[in-house]
Amino acid sequence: MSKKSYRQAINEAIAQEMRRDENVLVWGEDNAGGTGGDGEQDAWGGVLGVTKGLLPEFGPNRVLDTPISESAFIGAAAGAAATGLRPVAELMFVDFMGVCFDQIFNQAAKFRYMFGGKAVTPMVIRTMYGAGFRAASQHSQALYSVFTHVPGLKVVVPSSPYEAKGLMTQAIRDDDPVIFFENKVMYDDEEEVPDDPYAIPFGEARLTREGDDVTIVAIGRMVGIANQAADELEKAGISATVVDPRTTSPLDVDTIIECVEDTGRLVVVDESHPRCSVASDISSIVAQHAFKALKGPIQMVTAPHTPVPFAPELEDAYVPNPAKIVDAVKVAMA
Amino acid sequence: MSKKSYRQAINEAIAQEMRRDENVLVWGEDNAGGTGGDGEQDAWGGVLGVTKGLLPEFGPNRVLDTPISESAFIGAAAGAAATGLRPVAELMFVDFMGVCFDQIFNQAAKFRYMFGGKAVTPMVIRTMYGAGFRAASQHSQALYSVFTHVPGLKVVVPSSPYEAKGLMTQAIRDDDPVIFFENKVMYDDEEEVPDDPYAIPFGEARLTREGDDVTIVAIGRMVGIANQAADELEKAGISATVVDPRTTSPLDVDTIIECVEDTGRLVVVDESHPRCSVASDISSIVAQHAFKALKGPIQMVTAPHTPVPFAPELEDAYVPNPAKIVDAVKVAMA
Amino acid sequence: MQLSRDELIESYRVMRTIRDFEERVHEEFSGGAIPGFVHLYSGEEASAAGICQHLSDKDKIASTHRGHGHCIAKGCDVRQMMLEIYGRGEGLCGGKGGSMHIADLSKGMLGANGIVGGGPPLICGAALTAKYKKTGGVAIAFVGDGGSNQGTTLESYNLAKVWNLPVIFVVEDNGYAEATSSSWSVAGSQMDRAKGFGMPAVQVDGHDFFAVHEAAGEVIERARAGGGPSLMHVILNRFFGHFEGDAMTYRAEGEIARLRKEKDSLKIFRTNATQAGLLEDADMDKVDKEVAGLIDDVVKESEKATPPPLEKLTTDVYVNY
Amino acid sequence: MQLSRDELIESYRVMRTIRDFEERVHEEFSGGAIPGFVHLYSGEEASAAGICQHLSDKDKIASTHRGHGHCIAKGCDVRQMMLEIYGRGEGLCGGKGGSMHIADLSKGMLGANGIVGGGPPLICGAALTAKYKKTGGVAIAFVGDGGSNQGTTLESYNLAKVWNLPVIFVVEDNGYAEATSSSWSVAGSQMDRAKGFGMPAVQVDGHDFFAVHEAAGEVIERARAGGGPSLMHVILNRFFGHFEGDAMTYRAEGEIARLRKEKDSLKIFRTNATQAGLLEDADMDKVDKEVAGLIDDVVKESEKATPPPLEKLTTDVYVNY
Ligand SMILES: Cc1ncc(C[n+]2csc(CCOP(=O)(O)OP(=O)(O)O)c2C)c(N)n1
Ligand SMILES: Cc1ncc(C[n+]2csc(CCOP(=O)(O)OP(=O)(O)O)c2C)c(N)n1
Ligand SMILES: [Mg+2]
Ligand SMILES: [Mg+2]
Repeated sequence: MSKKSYRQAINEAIAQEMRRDENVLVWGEDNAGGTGGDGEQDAWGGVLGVTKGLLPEFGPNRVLDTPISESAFIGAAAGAAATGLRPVAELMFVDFMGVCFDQIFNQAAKFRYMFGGKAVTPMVIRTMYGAGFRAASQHSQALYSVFTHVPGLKVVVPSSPYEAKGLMTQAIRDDDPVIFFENKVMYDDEEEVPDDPYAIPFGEARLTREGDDVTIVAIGRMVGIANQAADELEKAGISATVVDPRTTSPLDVDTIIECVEDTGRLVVVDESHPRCSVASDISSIVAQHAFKALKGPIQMVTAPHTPVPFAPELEDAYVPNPAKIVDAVKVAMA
Repeated sequence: MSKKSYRQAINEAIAQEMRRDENVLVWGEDNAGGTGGDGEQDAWGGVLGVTKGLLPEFGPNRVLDTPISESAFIGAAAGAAATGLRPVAELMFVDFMGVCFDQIFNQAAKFRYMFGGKAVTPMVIRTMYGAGFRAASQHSQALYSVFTHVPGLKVVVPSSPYEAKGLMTQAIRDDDPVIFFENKVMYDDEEEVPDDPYAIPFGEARLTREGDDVTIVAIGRMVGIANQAADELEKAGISATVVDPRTTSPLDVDTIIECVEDTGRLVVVDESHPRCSVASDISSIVAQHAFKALKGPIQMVTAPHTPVPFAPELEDAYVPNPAKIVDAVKVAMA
Repeated sequence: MQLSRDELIESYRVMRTIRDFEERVHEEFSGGAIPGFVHLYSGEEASAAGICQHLSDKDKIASTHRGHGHCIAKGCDVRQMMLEIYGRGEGLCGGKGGSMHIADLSKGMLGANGIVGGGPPLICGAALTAKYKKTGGVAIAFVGDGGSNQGTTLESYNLAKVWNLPVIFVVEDNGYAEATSSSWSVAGSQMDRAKGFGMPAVQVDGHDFFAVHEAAGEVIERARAGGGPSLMHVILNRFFGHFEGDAMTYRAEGEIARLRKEKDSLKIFRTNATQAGLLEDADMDKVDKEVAGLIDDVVKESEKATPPPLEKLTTDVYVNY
Repeated sequence: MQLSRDELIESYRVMRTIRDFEERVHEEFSGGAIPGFVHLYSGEEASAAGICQHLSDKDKIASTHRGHGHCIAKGCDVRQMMLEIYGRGEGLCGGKGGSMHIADLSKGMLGANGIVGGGPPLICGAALTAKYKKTGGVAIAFVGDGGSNQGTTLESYNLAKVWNLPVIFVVEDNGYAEATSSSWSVAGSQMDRAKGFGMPAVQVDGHDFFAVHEAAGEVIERARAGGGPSLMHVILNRFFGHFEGDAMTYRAEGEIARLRKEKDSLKIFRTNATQAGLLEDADMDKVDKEVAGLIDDVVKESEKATPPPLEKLTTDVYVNY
């Protein structure tokens, strides 16, 4: 056990699974970084350094750079997975999904069903999401809602270094296609993370705190923000349960419903665009299955229905923050 | 006024707008159909004949076939729209979005915002959606939920020939990118449709019937199915309001909320996959903004969280039908 | 690459099976027994047969919407294929895939594909598996002339070359993508495109099994030996419309009748094989009869077979969850 | 194509402005004044300047993530560009776009682009507008060597040729896509790829304004005359990292210093122009001074300028609704 960053935690999970299973391969743009050049070969380890160190340990047969051809190399992950490898491929920013989505949602996601249960497609797509990086409209989206919409995909949004390691381990061991969302603002966040491998099962939410008055369900980086809000609420005498679903697909509906049945109130915090989002999804499930327990209107704290702006002041106003959550809780309790 | 099919209604709207404005051009795979061959040049008019007849009237400068290169020609629509044309481009089946989504959601949808309000992108993407055609997993999806998630896109899902003509006319006149969803099972549906051009404004729902006990919001082809369900409910003494939002983005939230305030109950019918769907979206908006009016749990009638199966018996079980809606209404009223 | 007598008969059987399968599906579709979007491979048999003759189960192929021929040539069970096309529970994909999604991974058949250009990226992955695991296998992506314009296909050319994968890209150029002529829609040429990505390429008459077989042998050999990807430009014709229901008004009058007369790969095979003294008419007559019986049987069985049980609607989405 | 004295001075001014703009952005970024992902064009000036010298507002360009140079060469306001990069309300896009999304449609600049390969499809559309409206305009898509492997780019080659559009695809090959060498990632060659799609192509030294200018003149002329698309393969170098913050350990030691010495397009321009007797050093010294002043002014103004008001967060999503 030692302090590790979110970046290190992910790197360690991948390295450990590569040691454990020689069929785990890693590829993506500059996942080594330096191929074909005269300088360092492990120069980048991915654009923000998450895969750095894998090339020296595992060599170029297992850590591959790619041309900028997402359809080809993400599709190659699906084809490799269906034929016996367990690839971990990187779609650098999830914003780039638009050039390769077919290989994800029509191919990898549907093989098993279309082929009558006879295919297995154990692949992980690592991808970065989220605003707050001053990266503007095409490098800041959340988009896990879109992947959650698609049957056949598992969608993971880890909220801390500990979570990231355990969920990545599970993602690599899982026999279905997994989309693993890394929040780029969190790479330097640190916490205690066990050195040994461990897997966190999918579809099991965790409660970061338990309270009586309101249930706050938050996704990814928003879990930390929700906990900050809960601290403030506590000062005002309001006690909150905070639920981190960990995976939006499968979603741990039971835990969410139990919590709402205990508290009678629900606030969902999601940095996506609001329409057809995970926030709306969770809200609607509760409105359908825990209606009787509800004592007030469900509240959603999301980004507005706009692209992500560049100017830091606007971007800061774009993302949910503790104050907005506190306000929403107050409306839910009014 | 005369009986026209859904197909004819769309064709007529496009032809009339092409007469009205010489900057309206049409393109897509086989939108003429026959280019480069020795036979008929207007051979197909699109895979299901919607654009047939446009080539003879408007000529090859305004009705263009394309190679099978959706990124290039859908992107070309965005580039043409930003420079002064008003293209109506066809993405044959919405299932093919995965090979060209970037040009839609990162380019066309975001120009205006990213460029500080200085771009106008008046384009229409016509696309087919929906199950029931025995076309299996990759030719049967709904997917309008994914487009509804994206700020900057307007999303239209017409529920009848009359609606289709008026909404297509508006789509072509609109200055924003519009995704126009045509249900392929409805092309031969007929009703009275005015001969003269008329535009139906976006974001204004229509009520196909008004009742006291429950509000049923249904999307596209589901509006007809919901009306069938309402007929049956009437026999059981339950009177329903049926709301056709017409456009899922913008969504006429006010009308939906008013109806729920009147009836106290909501059932949403949407043939999408359930997660992060338009059904969940509408449900969540009501749970947030009309909570006090609700007398029972919100119900969603959607497809299951599976790809679309091929076998007709399975496909029929996949799509929402009147019986499922009736059941849902009974749960909502229990 | 000299084929044995048995191999020749087997190859002829593949072509005859494809032909009869497709002609019969055409009939049954017209009669309303078969639902859905069905794209037939009649006329193109020599391509699938000539190429797949070189392959075993360790070799992988990815097909297109027009997949029946590739499936048969790669060894998929014909009975289960027909059941699948009828949407039956006993079908190769349990009735859940249908014509456009027939697959049998155990045979190295990674699926027909409803997405034009869907296969080439997948096949790069299958080739990487073979290369990494040193199976000696190759991976082959079939695409149409129309599919050769899809970005996913073009990207795959580059990836296959850059990663030096044992891939063959087979462009089956039947002159049309739906109703659009490839003489118009394909700028440049398939051969020059291959060169653009540094790949060797070969052009071949796709009606001639022997020509296809020989050309395929060379590129497959190169791939197996670690020499990287190649492209085959196979020129051929389809005897039916783009899909069942297509009136084909975009084709010149009499084109199909002429093609059936002059460009029938089964007739051409028979002529060549007998003239070269490799087989006798009786060999092929025997196959014809056996195949006719087989197709009759599988259609009869498919007609009577039952659909998948309703609970299958929600199974097979995930391995677990 | 002989350029007048004024035109030459103007072209030099464009190059000098790009250089000073970028060197200053580099400094200010390092100092923490500029947020975000910033990709600098230093070293590549002759490409943007040599090509855009032929263009007027009716001609359209689509750029890349490395867009500042193209913007300046196409006539975007330098003051508003700097304000945009600082995220100010007075920026060219109201501070909502930032470095990767600078655009000015009124100047025919359709935007930098955060998506590699995002521009070529757009430019096909812009070219169709020009062709349909008979404006005489051309449309130019800049892509990098990395972007030349994106399917969207390759598809656009085909569409431009099939539709016979007045398009130029300019592949600015600076040897790297991020840290990956183009000698590895680009199979075949840019010239052969163009041929694969039936397009004429020309390769040119991108450090030499005069060479770029001449080559561009020819392909642009052809496009204006209805002769369809062409490709330019421009070979050049970037002086900074992929983006600000890149330590460039993937480059050989001393590479940048050598490039700055031997491959500086401004120095090369000066030498050529003076040796040919076209301009005198004093002409260029004057421009240098003016540009230095301009950049100083716009940085000072940008530092002091205010962010967009918060209500701008939700405006400009739609024209109406
Ligand atoms: C991405 C995508 N675009 C369009 C289609 C619709 N479509 C199906 S087959 C086809 C024509 C394919 O032509 P070609 O590749 O030449 O194959 P062929 O049908 O001639 O065998 C088209 C346009 C599709 N299925 N997928
Ligand atoms: C679709 C997509 N994939 C990946 C990226 C990340 N990315 C941004 S720039 C870049 C390298 C581009 O290289 P090149 O095209 O050669 O342009 P250069 O940076 O050398 O000017 C990459 C991989 C992206 N922005 N979009
Ligand atoms: Mg074809
Ligand atoms: Mg480059």
